[in-house]
Amino acid sequence: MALTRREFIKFTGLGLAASSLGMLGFGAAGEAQAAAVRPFKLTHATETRNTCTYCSVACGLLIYSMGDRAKNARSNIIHIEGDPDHPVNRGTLCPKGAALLDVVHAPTRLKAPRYRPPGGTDFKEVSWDFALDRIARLMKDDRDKNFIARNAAGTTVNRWTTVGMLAASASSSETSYLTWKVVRSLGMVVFDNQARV
Amino acid sequence: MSDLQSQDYVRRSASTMTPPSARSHEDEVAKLIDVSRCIGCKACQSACMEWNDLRQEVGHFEGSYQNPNDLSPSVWTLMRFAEYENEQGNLEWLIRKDGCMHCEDPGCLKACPAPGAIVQYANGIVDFISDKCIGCGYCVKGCPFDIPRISKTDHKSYKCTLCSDRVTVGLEPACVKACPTGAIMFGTKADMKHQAEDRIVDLKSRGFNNAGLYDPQDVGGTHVMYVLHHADKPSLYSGLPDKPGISMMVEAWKGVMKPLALAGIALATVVGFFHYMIKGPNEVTEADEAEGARVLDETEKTP
Amino acid sequence: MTNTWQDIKNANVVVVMGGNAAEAHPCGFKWVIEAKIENGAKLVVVDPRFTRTASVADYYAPIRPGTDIAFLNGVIRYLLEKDAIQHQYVRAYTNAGLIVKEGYSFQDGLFSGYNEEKHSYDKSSWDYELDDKGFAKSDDTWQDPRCVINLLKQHVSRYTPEMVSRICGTPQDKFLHVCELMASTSAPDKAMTSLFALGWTQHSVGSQNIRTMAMVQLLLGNIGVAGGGMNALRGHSNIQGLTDVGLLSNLMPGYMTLPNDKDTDLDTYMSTKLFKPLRPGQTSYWQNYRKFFVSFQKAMFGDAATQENNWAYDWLPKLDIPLYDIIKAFEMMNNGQMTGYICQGFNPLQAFPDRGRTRSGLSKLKFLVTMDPLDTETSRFWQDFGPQNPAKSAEIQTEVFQLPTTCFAEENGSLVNSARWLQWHWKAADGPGEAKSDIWIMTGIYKRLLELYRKEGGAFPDPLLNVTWKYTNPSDPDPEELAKEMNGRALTDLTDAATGAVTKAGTLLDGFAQLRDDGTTMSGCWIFTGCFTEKGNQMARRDATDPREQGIAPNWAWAWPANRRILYNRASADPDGKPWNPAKPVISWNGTRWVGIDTPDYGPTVKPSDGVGPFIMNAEGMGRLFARDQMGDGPFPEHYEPLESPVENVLHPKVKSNPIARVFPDDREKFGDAKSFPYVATTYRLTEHFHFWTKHALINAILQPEEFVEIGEVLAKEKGITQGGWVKVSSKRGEIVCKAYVTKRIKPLTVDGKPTHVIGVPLHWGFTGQARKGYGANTLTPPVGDANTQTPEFKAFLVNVEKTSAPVTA
Amino acid sequence: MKTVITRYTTVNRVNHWLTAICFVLMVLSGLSMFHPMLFWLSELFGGGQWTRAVHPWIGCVLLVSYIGLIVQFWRENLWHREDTQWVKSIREVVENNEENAPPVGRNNAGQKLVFWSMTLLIPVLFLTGLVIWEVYFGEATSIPVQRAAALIHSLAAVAAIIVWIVHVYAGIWVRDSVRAMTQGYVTPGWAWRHHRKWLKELGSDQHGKDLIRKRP
Repeated sequence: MALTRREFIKFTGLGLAASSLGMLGFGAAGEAQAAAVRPFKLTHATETRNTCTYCSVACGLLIYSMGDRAKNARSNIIHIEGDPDHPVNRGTLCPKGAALLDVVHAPTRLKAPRYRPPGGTDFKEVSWDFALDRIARLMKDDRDKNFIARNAAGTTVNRWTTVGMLAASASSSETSYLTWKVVRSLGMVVFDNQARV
Repeated sequence: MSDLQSQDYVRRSASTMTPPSARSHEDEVAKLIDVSRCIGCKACQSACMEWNDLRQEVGHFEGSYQNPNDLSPSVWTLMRFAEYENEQGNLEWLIRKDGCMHCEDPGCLKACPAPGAIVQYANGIVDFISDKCIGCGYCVKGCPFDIPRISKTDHKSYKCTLCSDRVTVGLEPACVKACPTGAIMFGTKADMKHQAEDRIVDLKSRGFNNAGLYDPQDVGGTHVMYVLHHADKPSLYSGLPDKPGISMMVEAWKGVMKPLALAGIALATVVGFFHYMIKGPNEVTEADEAEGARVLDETEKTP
Repeated sequence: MTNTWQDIKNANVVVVMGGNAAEAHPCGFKWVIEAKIENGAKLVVVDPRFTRTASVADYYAPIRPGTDIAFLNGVIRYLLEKDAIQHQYVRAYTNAGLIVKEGYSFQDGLFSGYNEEKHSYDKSSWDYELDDKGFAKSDDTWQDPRCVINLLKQHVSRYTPEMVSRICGTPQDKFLHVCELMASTSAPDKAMTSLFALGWTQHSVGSQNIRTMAMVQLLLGNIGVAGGGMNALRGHSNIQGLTDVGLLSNLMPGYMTLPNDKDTDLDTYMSTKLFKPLRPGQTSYWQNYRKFFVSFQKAMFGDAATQENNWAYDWLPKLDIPLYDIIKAFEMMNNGQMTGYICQGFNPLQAFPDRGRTRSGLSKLKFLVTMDPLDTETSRFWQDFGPQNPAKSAEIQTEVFQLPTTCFAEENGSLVNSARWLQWHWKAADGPGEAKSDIWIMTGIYKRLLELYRKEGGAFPDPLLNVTWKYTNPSDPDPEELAKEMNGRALTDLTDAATGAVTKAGTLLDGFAQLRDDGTTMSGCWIFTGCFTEKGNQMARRDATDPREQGIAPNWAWAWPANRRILYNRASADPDGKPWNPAKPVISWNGTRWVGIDTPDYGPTVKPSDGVGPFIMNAEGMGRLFARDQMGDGPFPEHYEPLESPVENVLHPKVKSNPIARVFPDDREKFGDAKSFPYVATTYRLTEHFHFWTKHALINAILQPEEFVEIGEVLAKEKGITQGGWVKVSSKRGEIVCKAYVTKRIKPLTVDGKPTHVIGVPLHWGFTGQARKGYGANTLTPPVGDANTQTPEFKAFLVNVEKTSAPVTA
Repeated sequence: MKTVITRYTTVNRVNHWLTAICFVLMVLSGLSMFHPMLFWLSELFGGGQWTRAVHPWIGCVLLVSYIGLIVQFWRENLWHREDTQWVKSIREVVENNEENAPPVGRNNAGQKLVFWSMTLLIPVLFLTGLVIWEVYFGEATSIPVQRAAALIHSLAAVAAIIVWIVHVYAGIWVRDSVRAMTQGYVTPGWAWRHHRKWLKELGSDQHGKDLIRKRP
């Protein structure tokens, strides 16, 4: 499926630009320029196809990372640009998409689970086990207490209204499907996503 | 190392010799900015910062969408916004991507005193070679478009490189690639001019009778051109110069001044030398000494 | 979106109203520019502000926030009066000629059936007159005064250009010019596309805003054709997917709805879903509901869902109220009716209306779990950040868990874009530190609860104990396996009744037509069936070939339903099957079957002469100019003022605002009046930012660093506000202090003879991230939602603005 | 023992040579940034960046130093009628027939012209130099002003260099002048030949007499 269809794409401006680039004579004759300019930084980068995480245009992305995915090295994303094969964005990106690198590497990316006890004034880092065990405990205790199995009319309603969930709007459909299964199998009905805001 | 194969340079700052120019068949490139389809989204700014690894300090809101509020050593391109009420009383929001115009006859290069710190490749790109830059700021004075900015930390001059690193490997500049509406195009200068013609026809059909191409001839044309709806009044677009050219001051300073000054200095030296050779030194004679001694004696005697 | 992004290039007129496509969707907007350049299209922008979309428009008309229905009803009146409608289309494909029941009426702002006490309608009169076979009666001559088109004419007759201008503040000449441009697309070979977004949805009349434009598009014959359609430009990368998979209070995957208390058993539930055709010979595709439902239950509960237990129908939760939406949830929190809340990739403290109410709600929880790649405001609601988040940590007893997740670049999976394309993406690197995927975290919670229930027992654990979890790695299911589960499989060998072809047990299904209601198939989301077949992952396809260069790349990724790129595409051809616009055909009848560049939204071999309508999901097979009972607030759209509005409703002063808008008693007192809050405010985003995420990205923080509001020059002068100076903007719910952008782009509008000022409030700043600290626009916004969907009214409310000095903390 | 006349005090001389050194450095660094042919001169200062960095600072020292010279010498360089006469007979001076020119006081008109030229040019160079001193004043003035400043700066510099060449040549041509500025004294004969009036005036006051001293 990695068929490059760039040559079939006609798009005003971009299409023309693409056709002209070949004529510019940088190929072999540009040694001086190649020597003078900043070295091209993607020469040894690994390219991964992805989709922009922001809006619903769903622009195709090329993510460039250092490292060849060998087992003993951790990949580091160094650059993200538009996927020129993508039929909608044709390689273009908006100011958010063009700056995706900075959200991937934001200093405010979270790196460990954190917990804030009742009345606490700061977070403290905790282990995943602590966090998930505690969350499960809190959920179960409340569910056992407030679960409504039957309504006043005696109909089985299997409803839990005291714990709610907001689902991510940028997570994959696969994640959402799994989330749906967990949430509904618990009987949760206070359930929403970001479609409205 | 760049000089070993300098046949791709057509101009090189502070170089008295004509660069090797046997390669005369290279196409010139150009970036065409169609202001009429620019939505001012700043994708170009964003892509430029990302590709070139530029991050300026987070600034403040200053009463406009224009952020950062000016070009800087780490802001190589900038959307400038102008709210303009036309003759019919309708609002037009004229948004222009500012940055290096890559002049055919670059004022910065003309003004630069450091050999090879500013070069122009055969394809027309004007590039700053940082390790040769001495930070004097002459390029700032030479530029008709107020583009280069000198860093306060490393004292080097910075501006758009037209992504010479990308162009070298056959890619379009980062801003061009990112531009969502195709308002920024890249190709040979000839192609870009054709493209502009089509756009101007379309704009005229939509009532912009003065639509036109901005490719100012006083700097020999530029490798970054604009399609303007009001080509008769470029200054509407946040002060795009109506008739840009290298300032007469700079022309005088970097043109006629240089040979004249050296000639003057040389002349003064030569005149001195020949004067000495012909007339010889102005020496004190024995008689002078005697007269001098006499005067001193008299002086000593005076009470 | 009914159409694709690229299809916009086929439009002759592009209307951006109720959105700001250039700023919110720049890369999609390129196709508008393409339409302008390659198709000579005219771009029309109707917006309270002169936006960046307006900066490239051919025509711009201002409008007061919250009056779009008045404007568009005025357009409908214009089209009907000038007879600028696509007659053949309207006659054949809409319910214009169907006859409405006696009993339906509209008077003084209220439709028949209004119950003043309950603020709701008895909608039984909003329906067709049925004949003895149960089919809707029709008058093809449109003579009957009770046929839909005549009722519509009567309904919109009040919306004269004078009235439109009086309500909307749009100058009459501008309004009429927009009407003219729209009317030009009533020609069969001309198309207009409508691009909209939250500018229409975030109103107390949000759904009706959209519906009004849909009616305009039906009248112009622009639905189903290339370059036409109703194109909702969705906000988030997978918000379409989350809606498709049903992550909403009342939804199940594939737009099936969760049962409510009245659906006491499966058959009762089904009886409300299996729509009987309302016209002879119609498809009414929802007749297949049971197949989708049973297949879903088999996916969800596997072998535990059996014929005997009604496919585990009782294991699904049932709703006692229509929606437990976000506004309701926070109402419950504030009333102490909630214990815990899990926010997965969501930042309600910044995103929900009335921030103070949100903060106090969260403070009353016993526990809050946030799952996010970023340090969100919500996860720190309990921490004092000065005026931007005044909180007394010691008094807040909420336990907070901040769980770090991976981001898009660090996981595989599919996202559904606005054009319903399911696109697969691949992981490029590991997440930072101990960050984990949402799948891993949700699984972790699930497994622990499962353990606890197994060990301790507890309240009705059956659904939890029986939910299917057959993944290769049960602790971290592979997205591909989940995708296959949504696609669906045959559970036994299936024989196709028509062709006799056998599908082996365990085989991935090719399409939802294969689903059955006898428990022999399973599918987690029927509309996705076909996305991951035995041929492989269709969502990962990368062939961008575009036959006819018409903006359809049928082999790029995969679109639901059935890889269909343009919904209702049968309507792109006339009743005989010939394309309305021969230059841009989508599908056409070749004598034996429907062929073209897209998958037909129609039976592939159904003859044109059979008279099956193109809108196969509707029971009458037609586009609805009269909505029957599908809308809560009326079968025809009516202009109601926003809940907070500076003027009376000049059409019916007694019914000012949407009569069935839900307002909680606590919130009623939080509405301000025009005396204290004289200016109309509207919120929006800027192109440099994405919600509250990109302020964490340095580049975006640089590009738009600090909170501000936009104020017109006239009002700024009146109030002594200087360019870039500090202002205080306040509503009944709170105040923000920020910079002012004094601009020519917002002009005072003359509404009912009085000048009305609009203030623009961008929404991107908060107190975490790289940008400067801000209050957030939601400090000001009211907690009222659209009467149908409860989407909060962020786009029209009242504020006051005053000049102030720089805050000490800034 | 020889009778000599002190022409320049130690302070005079130190100040002069400080100025001279600065001036030479300014000429070298300035020319390297002025004409590409001379860019190699920047190597004397450690390369282009260093040259660009030190040039203005040396200029500051030069200005201060030259102000010292102005304070010390302004009075004796005041223009008198006989200076005009002297200028008119410059031809005789150049022809080494100085005796045909009107007698000269402590400074001749040529020296005065050098002094006043530099008094004019050095502040002009300083002020225009500030305007184009990118590091500190790059944003202080508009670009057209900077362009004018750069042009004026270079014009003034060339003028100053030519004046300086004349000055240096005069020192070489007029024998023993250099000694006056290195060792500080002149012989009575030198004074008689070049500054006859000055010599005659020495006896008119005690200060003058103090200048006359014996030297081994």
